[in-house]
Amino acid sequence: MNKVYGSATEALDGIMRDGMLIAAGGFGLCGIPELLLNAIKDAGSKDLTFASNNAGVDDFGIGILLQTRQVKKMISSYVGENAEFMRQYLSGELELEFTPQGTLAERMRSAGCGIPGFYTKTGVGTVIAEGKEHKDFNGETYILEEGIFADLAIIKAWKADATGNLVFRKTARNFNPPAAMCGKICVVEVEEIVPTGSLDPDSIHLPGIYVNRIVQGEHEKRIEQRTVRTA
Amino acid sequence: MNKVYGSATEALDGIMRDGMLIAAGGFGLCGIPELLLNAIKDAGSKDLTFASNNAGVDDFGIGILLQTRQVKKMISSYVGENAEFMRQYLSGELELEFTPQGTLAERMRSAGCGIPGFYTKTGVGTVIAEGKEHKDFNGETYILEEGIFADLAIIKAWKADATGNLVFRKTARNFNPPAAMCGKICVVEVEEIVPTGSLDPDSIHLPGIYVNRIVQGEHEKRIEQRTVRTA
Amino acid sequence: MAWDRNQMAARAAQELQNGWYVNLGIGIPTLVSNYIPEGIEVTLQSENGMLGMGPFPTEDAIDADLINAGKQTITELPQTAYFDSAQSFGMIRGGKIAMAILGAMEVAENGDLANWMIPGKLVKGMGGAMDLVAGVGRVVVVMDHTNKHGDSKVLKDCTLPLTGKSVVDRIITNLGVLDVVEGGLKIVECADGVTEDELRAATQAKIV
Amino acid sequence: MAWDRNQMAARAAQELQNGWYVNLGIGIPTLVSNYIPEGIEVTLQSENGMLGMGPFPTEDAIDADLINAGKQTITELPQTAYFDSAQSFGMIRGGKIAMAILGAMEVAENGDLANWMIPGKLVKGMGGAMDLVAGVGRVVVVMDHTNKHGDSKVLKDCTLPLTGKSVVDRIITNLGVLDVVEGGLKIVECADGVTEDELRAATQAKIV
Repeated sequence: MNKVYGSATEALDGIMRDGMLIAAGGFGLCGIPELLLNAIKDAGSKDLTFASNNAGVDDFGIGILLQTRQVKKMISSYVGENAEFMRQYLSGELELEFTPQGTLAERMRSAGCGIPGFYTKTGVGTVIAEGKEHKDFNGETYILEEGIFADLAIIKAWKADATGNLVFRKTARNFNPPAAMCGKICVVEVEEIVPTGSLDPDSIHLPGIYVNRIVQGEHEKRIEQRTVRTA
Repeated sequence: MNKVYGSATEALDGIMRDGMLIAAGGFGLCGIPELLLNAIKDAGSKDLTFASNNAGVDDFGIGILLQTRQVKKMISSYVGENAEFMRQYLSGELELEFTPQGTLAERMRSAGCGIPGFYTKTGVGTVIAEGKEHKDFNGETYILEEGIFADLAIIKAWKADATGNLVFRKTARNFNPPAAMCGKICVVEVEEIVPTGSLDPDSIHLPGIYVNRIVQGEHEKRIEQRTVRTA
Repeated sequence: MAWDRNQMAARAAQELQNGWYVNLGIGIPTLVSNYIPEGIEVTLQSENGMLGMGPFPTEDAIDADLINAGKQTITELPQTAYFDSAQSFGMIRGGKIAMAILGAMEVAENGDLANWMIPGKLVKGMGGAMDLVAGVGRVVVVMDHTNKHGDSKVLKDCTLPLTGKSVVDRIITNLGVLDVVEGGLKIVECADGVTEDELRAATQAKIV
Repeated sequence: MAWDRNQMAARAAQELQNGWYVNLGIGIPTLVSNYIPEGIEVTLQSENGMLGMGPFPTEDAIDADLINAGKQTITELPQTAYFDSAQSFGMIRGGKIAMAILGAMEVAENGDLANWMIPGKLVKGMGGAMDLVAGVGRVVVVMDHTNKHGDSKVLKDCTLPLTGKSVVDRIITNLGVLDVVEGGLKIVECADGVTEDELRAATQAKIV
């Protein structure tokens, strides 16, 4: 079972459609599927909805698809650090569904686990709860949040084997596993493809069953806030 | 932060109460907290409820607590392989809440994640759905299942560091992480305690935040169905 | 004349498609792995937390930490990955498993399945069966067509408590193969030496 | 006279108890880690998927794959563990984090907190703040007592969209420390050189 494709463009071949809902991994610029986002820019697909915690910065990450006006809607928890995003949102060009970060991660994981809805205390009493079903459990009030069933998931991992078993590195794991789970199809970009059998089967972060296509490539891995201490 | 105790009995000191709800890891006899179950037998606590996929066999695992009549109720998906369990259940001495295996695992994980209820298709149209709230999502019917908030979780891991970071081995992982998550207190028994810093931080299956107390000991690790092929 | 257990397993193995992730139940379904057709690569899931289940071990390779959902000792393969039970049933419920091949006590013409209890007699529990039939893409049942008294197990309505409602796609028995379709069952093929009349006579369910 | 940013952080650090798992927000709360009292061992969670957050790296140790929730480069410690965002917020929502120390725009006398948006002006998003205040055991807010116009940020009712309803336990400002109690706020202590009258005068909320 070989899921490896030659390039990000090939890995998306036949998948992209205008108006599709895409779940993307990454937090800030850390662990984002930068090669696949570039390939989506090249593909030119329009009216896309992205479920992604952030939207990158103006010229990196999902930001590049905002510049080309390929994005109709974002489902995100935080849009700071992206001036073009703010501008399009405040001018009404871009729809934005604010979702608390943990609720966003759980909505992805839930959909991937066949759970269309779950109750959470997050957001009770805030604008997030408006229009949502409220329900009490043991005397406390919770709201119903729904799974995000994406048409496509694009994620970034550190290493993969050809069957799609994935390993992530440090905090670049973040939203990548939950995003992968909620996609009807999941395409992953990695830094390295290793021989099947070389990953420790006890230490695979995301089993290959969640992965349809893999592409290996060079990553810029831009750093958003380079913060250091003096040695 | 040192969470290591000298024995299973010490690790349970001050925790056990009659009538408490205990979540236990393990599948069949694989990955069960055998040392802690023995210590609970010695503690003599009564009217216990166990959320555990199985109840061991007559003389191993939770089975030893059935023999001593310390168990009032089981929340399980499968009770085969345990004659005493079947007898007590059919005679009405033991309560049994049958829960589909995946629903049981998710009910544990959910509670641990602050989710008091979630919707699943599992069991719709069966006795499992009776008395449960039904709800439609996208034209399909789901039932509401509730989280299991346990007073205590007892689990078994392969290795721990002193801060409670855990690693499991092969299919002995099973219910141990979800059980750990749903306990107000979690006590873990391990085969080996390793120096803090020696576990790969990318390969920790359950972070120490879920673990309150640790005990190291010798495990029998009994095999239920020794099945071989000829070489 | 009819298919024996191994022939039923071999027929069920014809259902497998290349690249699929599959869950095999206990009993005859377990035998299916012996008959995977040439050129078809499938990954077996064991719902206790493993993808890429290998064969039974040799005596010296037995490992107490490595068992399948039937609690039998097994082995791993190069592509094996382990995970916990919540994740395992997450992938089952989430539709990531293409097919489950399961045993059954009764199947009804609308796809209802009963395979987990006989009230007052046998109470073992559903284990992971309810999750599997609710979640996987395609459910194939493999069982004897009749019980030991000669009564049909392919019924108009199940008499035993259900495992799932309208969940079975295909039934493979010692007498043949039937699909659950609109209005009843459709004969796909008869077992070697079994006539369509014999198959119909042994079936209580409506055949359309 | 009042506390400066570092003194507020130092005061907030007195809230920490040995063995606790703690989440520190962006801004002044980040400074708290510089003032952890002798003999107190706490583990810092970063909600983007890490327990056991270390200090900022030296120039040669910068790693693009290792950042905190403020997107700053950081380092790991011997006890560090990484996990995904679903698990990270699972432990937050599940009450496994003993305390969160967060910044705020407004706090009300009933514990309401607003720290995520100013309608029509500043729309950055709630990030993980709503999950934190809903899930962690104890929420401590650290902020200036008044805004740049001199208006109290400790109010009868919040005017901005809420992050959480009745979620704040303790407020630490440049003027002092207040607890949210039945019926209003209770003064715990005044900052160095600040009188109780000055604290009351700068507070719109009811002090009981």
